[in-house]
Amino acid sequence: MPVISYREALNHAILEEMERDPDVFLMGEEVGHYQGAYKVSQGLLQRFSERRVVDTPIAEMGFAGVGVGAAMVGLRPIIEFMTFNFSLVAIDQIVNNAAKIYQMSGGQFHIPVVFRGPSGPAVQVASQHSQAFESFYCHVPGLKVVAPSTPYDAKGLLKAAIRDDNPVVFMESETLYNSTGEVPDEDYLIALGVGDIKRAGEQVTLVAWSKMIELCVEASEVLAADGIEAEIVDPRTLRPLDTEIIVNSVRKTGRCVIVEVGWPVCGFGAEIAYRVQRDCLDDLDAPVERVTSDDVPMPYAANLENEVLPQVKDVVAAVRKVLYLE
Amino acid sequence: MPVISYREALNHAILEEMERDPDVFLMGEEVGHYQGAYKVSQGLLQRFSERRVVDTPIAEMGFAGVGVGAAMVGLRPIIEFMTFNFSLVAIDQIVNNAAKIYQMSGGQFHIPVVFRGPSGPAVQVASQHSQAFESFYCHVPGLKVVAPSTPYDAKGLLKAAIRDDNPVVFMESETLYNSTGEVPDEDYLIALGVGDIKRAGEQVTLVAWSKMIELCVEASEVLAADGIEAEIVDPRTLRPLDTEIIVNSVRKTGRCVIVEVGWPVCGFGAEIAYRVQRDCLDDLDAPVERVTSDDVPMPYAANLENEVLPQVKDVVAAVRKVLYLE
Amino acid sequence: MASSADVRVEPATPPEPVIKEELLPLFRQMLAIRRMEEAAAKAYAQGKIGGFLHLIIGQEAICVGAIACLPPNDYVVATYREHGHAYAKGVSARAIMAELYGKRTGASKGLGGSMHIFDRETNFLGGYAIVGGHVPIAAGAAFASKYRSDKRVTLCFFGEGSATIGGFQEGIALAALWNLPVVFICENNQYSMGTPLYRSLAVEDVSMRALAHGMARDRFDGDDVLRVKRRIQTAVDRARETGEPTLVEVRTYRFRGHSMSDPGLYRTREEVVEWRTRDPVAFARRRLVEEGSASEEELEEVEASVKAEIADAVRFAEESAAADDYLSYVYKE
Amino acid sequence: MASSADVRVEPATPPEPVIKEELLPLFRQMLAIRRMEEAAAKAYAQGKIGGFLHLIIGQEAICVGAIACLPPNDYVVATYREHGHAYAKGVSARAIMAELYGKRTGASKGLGGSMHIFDRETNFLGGYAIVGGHVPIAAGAAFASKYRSDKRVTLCFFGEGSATIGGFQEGIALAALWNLPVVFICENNQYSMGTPLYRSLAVEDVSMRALAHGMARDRFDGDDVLRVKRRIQTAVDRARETGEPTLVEVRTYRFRGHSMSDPGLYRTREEVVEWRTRDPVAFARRRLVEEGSASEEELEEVEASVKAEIADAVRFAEESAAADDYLSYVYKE
Ligand SMILES: Cc1ncc(C[n+]2csc(CCOP(=O)(O)OP(=O)(O)O)c2C)c(N)n1
Ligand SMILES: Cc1ncc(C[n+]2csc(CCOP(=O)(O)OP(=O)(O)O)c2C)c(N)n1
Ligand SMILES: [Mg+2]
Ligand SMILES: [Mg+2]
Repeated sequence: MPVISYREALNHAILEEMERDPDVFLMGEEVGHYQGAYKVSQGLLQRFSERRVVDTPIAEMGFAGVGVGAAMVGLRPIIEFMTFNFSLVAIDQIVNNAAKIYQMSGGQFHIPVVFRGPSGPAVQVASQHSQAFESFYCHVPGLKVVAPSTPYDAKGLLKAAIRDDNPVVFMESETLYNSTGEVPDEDYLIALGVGDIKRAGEQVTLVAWSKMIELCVEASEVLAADGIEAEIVDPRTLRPLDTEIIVNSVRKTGRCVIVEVGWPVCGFGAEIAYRVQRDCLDDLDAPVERVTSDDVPMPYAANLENEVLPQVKDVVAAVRKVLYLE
Repeated sequence: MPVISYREALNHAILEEMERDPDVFLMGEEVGHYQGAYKVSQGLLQRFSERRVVDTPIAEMGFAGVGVGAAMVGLRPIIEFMTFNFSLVAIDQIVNNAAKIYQMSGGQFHIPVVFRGPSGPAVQVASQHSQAFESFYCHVPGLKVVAPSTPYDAKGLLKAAIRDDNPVVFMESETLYNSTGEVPDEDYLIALGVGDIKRAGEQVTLVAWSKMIELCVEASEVLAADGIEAEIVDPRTLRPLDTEIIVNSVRKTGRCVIVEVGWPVCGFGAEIAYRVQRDCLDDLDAPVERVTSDDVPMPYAANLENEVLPQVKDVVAAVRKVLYLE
Repeated sequence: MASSADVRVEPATPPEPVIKEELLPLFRQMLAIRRMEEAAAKAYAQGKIGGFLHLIIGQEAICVGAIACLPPNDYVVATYREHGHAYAKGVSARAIMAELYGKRTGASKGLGGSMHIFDRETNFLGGYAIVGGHVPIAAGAAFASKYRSDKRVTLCFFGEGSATIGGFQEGIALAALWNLPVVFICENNQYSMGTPLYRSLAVEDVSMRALAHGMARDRFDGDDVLRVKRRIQTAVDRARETGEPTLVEVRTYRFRGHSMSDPGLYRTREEVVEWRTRDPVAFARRRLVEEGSASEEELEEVEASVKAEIADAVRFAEESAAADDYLSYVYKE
Repeated sequence: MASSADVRVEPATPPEPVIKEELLPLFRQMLAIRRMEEAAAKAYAQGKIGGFLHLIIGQEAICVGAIACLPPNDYVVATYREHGHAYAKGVSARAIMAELYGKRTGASKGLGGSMHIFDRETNFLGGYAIVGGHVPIAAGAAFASKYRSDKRVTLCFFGEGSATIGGFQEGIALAALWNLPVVFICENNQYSMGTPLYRSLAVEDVSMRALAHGMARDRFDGDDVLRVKRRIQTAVDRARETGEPTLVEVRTYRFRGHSMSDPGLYRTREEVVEWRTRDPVAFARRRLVEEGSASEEELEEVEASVKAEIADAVRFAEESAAADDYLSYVYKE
């Protein structure tokens, strides 16, 4: 199977869906002539022209709303946020319009729009550019939220998101764009709401998504060296959440550590922890642990950023804790 | 002690703090000449003039940012959102500026601003006006979040919030404005971050805040009739959260039901549930239960709104469940 | 601060000559909207309608005159004060009234209520309750028309109090930059809730918002439904033929409070009385008689048919079954 | 679309007569900023500075000329492209460079980095990285000045690509409505990242954004630091004396990419070369010699002292201890 980057996988997903369906278009800052701030839309302008690859001024609220309006009358917009940090100036359009129109119109108008872009901290881009808002969007009924960790998942999930008739918040990771993996050439979809076991193991369940899967894989190797086999569960879609795949794993291992790159309080991991204790209380041999970034705005200095972000050693420590190894 | 309404308690808190400190001012839509959309600022314009009670155009992002800028140079703004539904168009100012400036300036500029207004569903105001965003604001380091349930708490906490040197998101409840309670005339503060036991009980811990305390009190009476004594814990401040008062209660009762008016997924109750299982796993005789609104945008019709919102019977049922009574 | 030049409507144009065949149906629509909202106010007082109820009484000439310019497949996007716009676009009084009553037979199946009437059938893209938030949506519908070259036009209504917020400003900026076929219609009714123009606008001429974007603009009084129709028609034609948007400001007045819960203490009785002399419905009726040679009988017939239509709508709403399904429309399968 | 009238800078004013005592210190500041950013670029290439680094090289005359109009207690609010503004306001090259290096001795203790330099000492209210988000903050500082009648003025800098977003539009609207003593200075450097004016602005005259608000406006070229100073002084005086805000657009060009990671492929070499002939630093130097009767020796002395200052700043940054405390500044006790 061809090996391509996460960035290319996203690019191919958009390209294929735009070729498949003339109602699909891409809109955002620098997506066209600049080929994408992070080059995800490389070549698309040349392939589809300015009509379908639309460069916008800096007006997220405006063009996010344009996406909602266009979707209302039958188009299938892909709205790119240069990063999800900038989605906060547009969040009203996503929460109050995209997520609610289907319900408040009594089912007359559905909104097949995808809001996508990189989410989470990159490297030393400081407090206003280093945020992960999964839990904001997961809180809102009417939205679906996806956060792929591999090129294979990224392509199959983005294609499914574009074909979905509901608004989908598709959160990528800038720090994964260059990561590579096997991706088949042929057309395939990954159903939203279906998780995936990234590594099988018996002693502890690690739940993570997006960039944090890498961290868990590294940690699992360190743990394996000590004879501890961790199972890594990647929900891939955060809303709707594949609770079953998590619960089944925890029923087996009796221990659960949730790893997320964002802030601890009201992070999506809290929701997962709630569900795990709800459905597996009797199976739990230890409290559900969480590994998150520190509860602070992200500092700029590299050394401090490392202290704030979840590290392999933090995951290892959390696992040893739920195993009562210290 | 004089009995006044929740609305009057808030009004007195603002009045007293504005009299105490000339740097405190109130700004928002209809706060002045109209005397407040919900009359919380009744009489303040007459008392303090247009200089300190400032009516704004409809521009939440703009005037929320004006509050941050004024706070940066030493004033103590109270920014009123007519309702917190409208805070979504201003949330970038709260999350990216108010919450981060103290940190990103290396501690040079602190932001003593209060963002206040009613939160949560009122009656039949439909999907765009019936939302509770506690978990959005609780997610963000740098912010404090308060949600009082009684006139006494409302006054003491708002005065403390106004004197706090950090940005405070102060969430009131439109459906509590007319509720009454004893409030001393003299100046008093309630420290942010300190919870309160609203009812003592031995068999189950109910955690709730704001409007949901009323619901829990009603439910506790129904339960008492069956000989079930519930303890009602009101954190009052959601961030920083008084985890200890909750944990101590659950250690005693072994059972916990969290009641919130908002959506279930990633609601603040999930964070509480995570902490309870983390700190009391061995004390829990049943999984932590949550009572929330249904996971849908709020419908307009009265009968459907009632189905969606948490009801006394739902709380009673959840308690009976954690007591394995059916 | 606003210079005195800004606060006047320039130039005070004379009413359009009356063509009876044209004015009579517009009069009927305005009257139906008036009666429908009066009935809604009554039902609200009786507790049969809940939540917020924003009446457009006094402003009927704008939605009626403007939407009369549109063929059925053009789009309309409005605010929470949209009963009249929905009716003018073709939504039945029955569907509107049943929605206010929260009934299954309502336009939005009782899920939206007064502020969120939607109707796919008539391309009424809905009423929205976050100020400014619907303006980009209107630009989006117009974007789709340009994308498909389907020659449709979108009308977007909003109040003068909504002309400052980001959603509005970004929405019109994108429409101007991309040449989207949309007409932005500001119903300047002098107040944003309790806030008069001079406390919300540095320049009390909302149409000047167009200058920064090189957008066409127009500005006139909203008391004459025929004038509204003529002037909006020009903007609609511009949008359809050249794809260019227009920002139109129409000066008007709401006779009632902002919503049913607003006593409207911020206005003097004199002011209200003065504006009532410019009631667009009474004005149209008077002119039908004086200039349109319409007979009293004819007009009474119209009034009777309107009365019957609204009575039927109320009966329909009263008798319809309560809304029941709120779970099927969160996600589309 | 923009009419050709819009895309020209009217009228092309001649450079201001040179007063050596006035120009020399401005030249020195511009040169120091130029050298400081060149040093930063070098350190970035060596991996000693991380994250985003946005250089203002080519635009120095604007921050220097504008901020030269202010007494120390006036406020300045800027974007992520703010090294020059911070320096012009009085922040030392040492504190700026150490911040870029993420050191404890940096202006923001290494917590903010290139995009978030703050300095209470000099009333530099910071660099902000959410486009438009800082404009209401500037209005807020000006609101505080009006509230206290302290006669301070706030300068708010932003790029032409930031003139559409809601934060900007609401910020200037409130400043105009409330008469806040603030000067909004648009550094129109022709590009918003890779986007040229014609793809982001329907009318390529950002100063026209003022018309809707009855706000004073000005517009001119940014190559002559003395012109910038004179023209901004007028706006600053207006703000201080009448409390009225002004929207000023200054036409300029950034010689480097948007940030260090941008190769700038969207511009032709010819275009860049043409603009380099209008380099404000070289221009000032030339005129000091030709019209200011400054001697080569004098200027070389200035250049030497600048070189020493920046070398010292780099050494200071290199030798300073790494940032350490990130927990003490989340909440103020
Ligand atoms: C973002 C936002 N802020 C505040 C409100 C509350 N609100 C609803 S209508 C209204 C006044 C709008 O006035 P205007 O735009 O003139 O329209 P009108 O009601 O006069 O038709 C306000 C403040 C809202 N719905 N949305
Ligand atoms: C709300 C928001 N959207 C997008 C960005 C990403 N971004 C940073 S700078 C920039 C271009 C700004 O251009 P301009 O305003 O002209 O300023 P310049 O960089 O040219 O000085 C963009 C798109 C951002 N920081 N904030
Ligand atoms: Mg109005
Ligand atoms: Mg620029």
